[in-house]
Amino acid sequence: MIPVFRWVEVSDIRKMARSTYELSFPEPESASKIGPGQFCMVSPAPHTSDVFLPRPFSYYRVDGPGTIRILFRTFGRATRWMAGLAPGSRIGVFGPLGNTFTLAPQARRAILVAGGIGLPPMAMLAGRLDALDEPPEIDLIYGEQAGDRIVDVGSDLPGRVRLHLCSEDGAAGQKGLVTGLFRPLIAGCDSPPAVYCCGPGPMMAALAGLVSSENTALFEVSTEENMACGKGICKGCVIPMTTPDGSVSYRYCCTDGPVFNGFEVKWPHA
Amino acid sequence: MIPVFRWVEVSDIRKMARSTYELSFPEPESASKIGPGQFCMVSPAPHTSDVFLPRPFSYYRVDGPGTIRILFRTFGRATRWMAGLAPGSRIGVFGPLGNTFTLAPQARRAILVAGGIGLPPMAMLAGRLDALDEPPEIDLIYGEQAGDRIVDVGSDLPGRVRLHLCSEDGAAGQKGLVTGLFRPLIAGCDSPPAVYCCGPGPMMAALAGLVSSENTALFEVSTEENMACGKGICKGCVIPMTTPDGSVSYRYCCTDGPVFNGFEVKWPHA
Amino acid sequence: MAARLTVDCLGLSFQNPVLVASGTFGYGDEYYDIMPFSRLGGLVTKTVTAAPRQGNPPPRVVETDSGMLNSIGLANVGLEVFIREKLPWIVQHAGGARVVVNFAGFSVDEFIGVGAGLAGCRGIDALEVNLGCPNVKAGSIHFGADPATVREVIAGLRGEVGLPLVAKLTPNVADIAALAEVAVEAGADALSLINTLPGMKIDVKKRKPALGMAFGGLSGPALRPVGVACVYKVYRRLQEMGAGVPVIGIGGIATGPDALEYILAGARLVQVGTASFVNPLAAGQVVAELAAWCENEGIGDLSELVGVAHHGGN
Amino acid sequence: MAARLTVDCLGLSFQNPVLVASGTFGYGDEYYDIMPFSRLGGLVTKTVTAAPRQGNPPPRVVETDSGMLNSIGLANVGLEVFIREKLPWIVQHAGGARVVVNFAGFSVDEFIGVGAGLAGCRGIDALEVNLGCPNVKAGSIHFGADPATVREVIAGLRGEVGLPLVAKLTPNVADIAALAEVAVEAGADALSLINTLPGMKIDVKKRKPALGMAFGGLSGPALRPVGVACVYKVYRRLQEMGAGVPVIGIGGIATGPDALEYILAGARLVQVGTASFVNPLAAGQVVAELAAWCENEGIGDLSELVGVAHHGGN
Ligand SMILES: Cc1cc2nc3c(=O)[nH]c(=O)nc-3n(C[C@H](O)[C@H](O)[C@H](O)COP(=O)(O)OP(=O)(O)OC[C@H]3O[C@@H](n4cnc5c(N)ncnc54)[C@H](O)[C@@H]3O)c2cc1C
Ligand SMILES: Cc1cc2nc3c(=O)[nH]c(=O)nc-3n(C[C@H](O)[C@H](O)[C@H](O)COP(=O)(O)OP(=O)(O)OC[C@H]3O[C@@H](n4cnc5c(N)ncnc54)[C@H](O)[C@@H]3O)c2cc1C
Ligand SMILES: Cc1cc2nc3c(=O)[nH]c(=O)nc-3n(C[C@H](O)[C@H](O)[C@H](O)COP(=O)(O)O)c2cc1C
Ligand SMILES: Cc1cc2nc3c(=O)[nH]c(=O)nc-3n(C[C@H](O)[C@H](O)[C@H](O)COP(=O)(O)O)c2cc1C
Ligand code: FES
Ligand code: FES
Repeated sequence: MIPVFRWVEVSDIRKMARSTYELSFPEPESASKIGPGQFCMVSPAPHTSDVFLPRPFSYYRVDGPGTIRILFRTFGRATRWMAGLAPGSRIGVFGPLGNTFTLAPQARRAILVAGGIGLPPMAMLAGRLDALDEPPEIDLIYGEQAGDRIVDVGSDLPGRVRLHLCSEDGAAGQKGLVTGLFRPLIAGCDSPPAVYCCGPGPMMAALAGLVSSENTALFEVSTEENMACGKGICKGCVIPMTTPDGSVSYRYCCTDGPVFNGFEVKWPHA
Repeated sequence: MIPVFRWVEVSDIRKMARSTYELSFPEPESASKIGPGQFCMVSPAPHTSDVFLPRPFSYYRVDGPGTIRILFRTFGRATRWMAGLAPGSRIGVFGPLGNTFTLAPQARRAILVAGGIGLPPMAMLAGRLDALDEPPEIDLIYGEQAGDRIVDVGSDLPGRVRLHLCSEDGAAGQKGLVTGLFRPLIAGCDSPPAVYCCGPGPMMAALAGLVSSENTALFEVSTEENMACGKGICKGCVIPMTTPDGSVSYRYCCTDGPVFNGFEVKWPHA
Repeated sequence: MAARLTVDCLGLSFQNPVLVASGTFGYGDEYYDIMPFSRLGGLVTKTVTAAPRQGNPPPRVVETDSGMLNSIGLANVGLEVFIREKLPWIVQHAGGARVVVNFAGFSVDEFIGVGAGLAGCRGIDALEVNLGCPNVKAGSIHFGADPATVREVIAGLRGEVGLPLVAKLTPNVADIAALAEVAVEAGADALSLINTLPGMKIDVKKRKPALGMAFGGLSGPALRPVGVACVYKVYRRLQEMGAGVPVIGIGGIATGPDALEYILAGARLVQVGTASFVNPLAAGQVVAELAAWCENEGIGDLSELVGVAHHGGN
Repeated sequence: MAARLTVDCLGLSFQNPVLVASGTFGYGDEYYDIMPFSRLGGLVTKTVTAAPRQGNPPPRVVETDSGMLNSIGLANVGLEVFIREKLPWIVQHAGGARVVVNFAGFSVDEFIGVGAGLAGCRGIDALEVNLGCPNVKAGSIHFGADPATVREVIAGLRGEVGLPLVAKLTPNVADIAALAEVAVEAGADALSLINTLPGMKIDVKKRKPALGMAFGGLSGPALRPVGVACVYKVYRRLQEMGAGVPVIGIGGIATGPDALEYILAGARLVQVGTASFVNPLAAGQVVAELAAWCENEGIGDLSELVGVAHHGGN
């Protein structure tokens, strides 16, 4: 569907975990057509902030008749500005942008791996997979560095999705990394599962080391790169890809992605 | 007294007339020592606006134990940002800065002329003159281009101050310019009055044409020029002065002024 | 009465003075459904080079205060694909907008070769010569900062190309007016001012430059005072020379008043660049704001305002 | 453990690397009660010239996006009054801070004359030569943009002056590294980078330039990417030359991380300018934020970070 740029009023903002916020806004026309993995660019209304460029955020939830929710974590200027928004604040939203995860893999099982603020597209994907006519069995692994950053995603997930939590400090879920939870899960699969992942570069690179075309039916990742336009224009957001002859090949995170075949991404790209 | 820079929270903001707002904030230490004509520089807290330089605003009222009120009108970026402030918003305030009007003139009568948003220092001056041990008779002429811009200053003025209103569109007070009200007033004075003025350059220039060392005991004006520092450092805010030999002579609005002897200012400087 | 926004420039009529700048509106198709360039004065395409280019390693873009840095490295599809796949679409969808094709080379010969290749194509209204890409060097200074090189490139193109030639200059020189003079003497029909300024941001956490190539080009509102100063200077010099060559103002334009700054300083046309990233509708809004401003101020013909700031100021 | 912020530079020890820039902290007394410069690495005074100067007609300052323009025109009390009335107060109140006196002339001889006049004064730790005031011209380009002039001024001063000589360069040149090289060869002991960039704002309502002199110098955060790029380029060139000459980073510094950008790019010292207008406490806060950052990152000695971005980036 054709993306739209519009000024909207924040309907709600709430803190979900340390440094982590959920932001809701209306998206009247397009909400139902948004696919898991897609994102929007969020920019401040003129004169309300010193943020200049818009920033990309994955869609997290698409509620009933046209409310969108995104989940974000504060890092720098833009996300700190966003954390200070209040209901009624005006923001610019440009979306939906980018491609989506492949929804109907020939796999009876799907393992979704979310690292940190990589959670939003994985949560949305879990819901969409579960809503398929013949849904696969779904495992969602979700890990954070610190337990107090874990977002209570479970209550919003379809009942059939098995949620596996971990944190590096052990303060919530199992102590350790998502790869630690992933290994036994994939080892226990009868047939190659579809694996989906979104998280920090090093985490995705580590996961890429654990999958192969033998043990996996599909390996899709959602990538990140600095963006200016979100629409394939500025040529800013390149993701290096592996090529047979070893030469460099770039694809654009915003239009070719953000979802790529994880076997083709050159790790670590970040 | 030594000026202070501090971050404060807006205590109140309210609309007083078209495009015109009153902003209140605490000023714990210095409030009682502020003189009429002095000003403060207001800057946005980091990341809350795209305003860069602070802007000068005259003190309007100094209430009981340390609340300051300023009165401002929206023109450009900074004043539009200020109009959007809410109680609790953080702003930077640097003050008190500049000199003050001469408070004890050897005159039995004082005529104060305020044009548009030149009102704040005139209103404060009226109160201070009235509080003198031997207060002069006080007339405050206050004019606006449009009647819907007139601020209801009367209710806050000491009872003895005679308020004369005018507007160019005639929608409030007498129809016409402040100079129209000024002429009969000065003509009717028994002895030369002290004349104080704050308003747009052309208005002050016109007034300067009506006063002389014969008919006036004192003629003081509050000037305006673009400022960066407010403290005599940037050398930005010069006001040209007349010199006997006709050469150019500059004085600094922020430290030599903003109040100058109106007979010495080179009109029109704006 | 609605103001006349039409501008005559380069022997062409532009339906309004607002174009979109090279590299910030792609080939027109990406934003078309959101902001059709056919409503604008024109589209300036992303720089095309002889061969396709992958561009520089990431990160390629990063925010700065009221601006951004880019080190795209002239990533583009190359002349052949551009002519075969991109240009026909642009020409077909241009409507009343003018099609300006921006191009560059890595040597004088390449500049002339690409220009000649484009000159034969149907539907191009003008060529803009990108002399200012901060990521391409000639010795220690940038290619386009060397007056002799600029002269050679423009004079060489002038000999080969019948289309209107716009020289887009870099602001990274001590005297932009002197460079402009050289370009005009060599045969440029108009000057586009300005391209980005060399800049850098350091990622303090990582303790290294935020961009993969370290240096990038600064664009956005931060740059506007520099662009306006360049246009003002060059316009004045051209008046002194008695050259009727028009100037196209670029740099940090996001609103109608921003465009007016350039027009008052001497620009006949303006280009909106980075602002489209912040709001894809920006260029269309600049047109609307110009129209509203003229109506408000009783300006019958926007062209009357070109260079007016020279009479009030000094 | 608290990090060591002390920096050795110009044969002097600075208690921290943060100075306040010329023209933005006056003679130290104006802000002293609010922000005593004695807590800083040093004070760089407003440019002093041979004769007192009234400066340019108003308006002299105007805001731009993330920055400001100024056309002060080197308003100052003149050499004689400076030495008699300003310098003694500064020296007396400097505490642990270094006193750097910035000066300029309108000819090579005047530069040398003023420098020589200052050289004999007690309490001055170093001289900064203002080669970049955008409001002073030499032919069509700015005085300080001409390498031959820079060489003459610095070499001439070198012959007359025993004090450490810091050359403050303009960024308004095609190749700042080449200019830096010239200054170092001529005998500069350090380079201050950068001065303001020429810019202009048009007052759209009045349809004329917002500043009385039309052009002004751009400063503030908008300029930071340009300043960081200049420091990075010049540091690299100095390394290539094998010159141990330190660089002082200036332009848009308002916070600790801003200062770190310059330090990582190669600056041994930094100067806070325009930021003091926005918040008179800014320079002191930069010191505090640098200290906190080092502690957080386990940096024992801030000097270790100088130029580190050259090893990660390219
Ligand atoms: C397709 C896509 C989808 C995204 N979806 C989301 C989302 O749903 N929720 C969300 O919170 N973020 C998401 N991001 C990341 C988000 O865009 C960035 O966090 C944001 O741009 C940071 O802006 P800032 O101004 O706060 O930080 P900046 O000032 O731009 O960056 C500050 C520092 O933080 C680092 N940094 C920035 N982002 C990250 C990050 N994500 N992880 C680790 N370090 C980082 C930077 O390298 C820099 O050093 C997504 C990014 C992409 C490309
Ligand atoms: C000593 C001093 C005291 C002041 N006291 C007050 C006060 O008490 N209340 C108040 O509202 N203002 C006061 N001002 C003026 C105030 O500082 C300006 O209105 C403010 O800086 C405008 O900022 P801006 O960003 O909104 O407008 P800018 O973008 O800076 O200016 C926008 C446009 O409006 C014009 N403009 C700006 N100010 C005025 C003005 N006052 N009158 C007419 N045109 C103007 C400018 O020339 C420009 O064209 C005072 C100024 C000084 C020097
Ligand atoms: C991401 C990006 C890519 C650009 N690519 C080109 C280009 O290919 N050719 C060119 O001549 N200018 C290019 N520019 C420069 C712009 O056309 C314009 O001159 C500059 O950005 C200043 O205008 P602005 O501040 O409105 O963006 C690019 C600018 C940006 C931000
Ligand atoms: C109002 C003002 C006055 C200045 N005066 C001088 C000066 O007299 N001499 C000088 O060398 N630099 C002068 N500068 C330049 C600053 O020292 C500094 O190089 C420049 O502003 C960039 O730093 P900043 O962005 O931190 O302000 C002045 C800058 C401003 C804003
Ligand atoms: S963000 Fe502009 S091309 Fe991807
Ligand atoms: S505002 Fe800086 S000297 Fe007056």
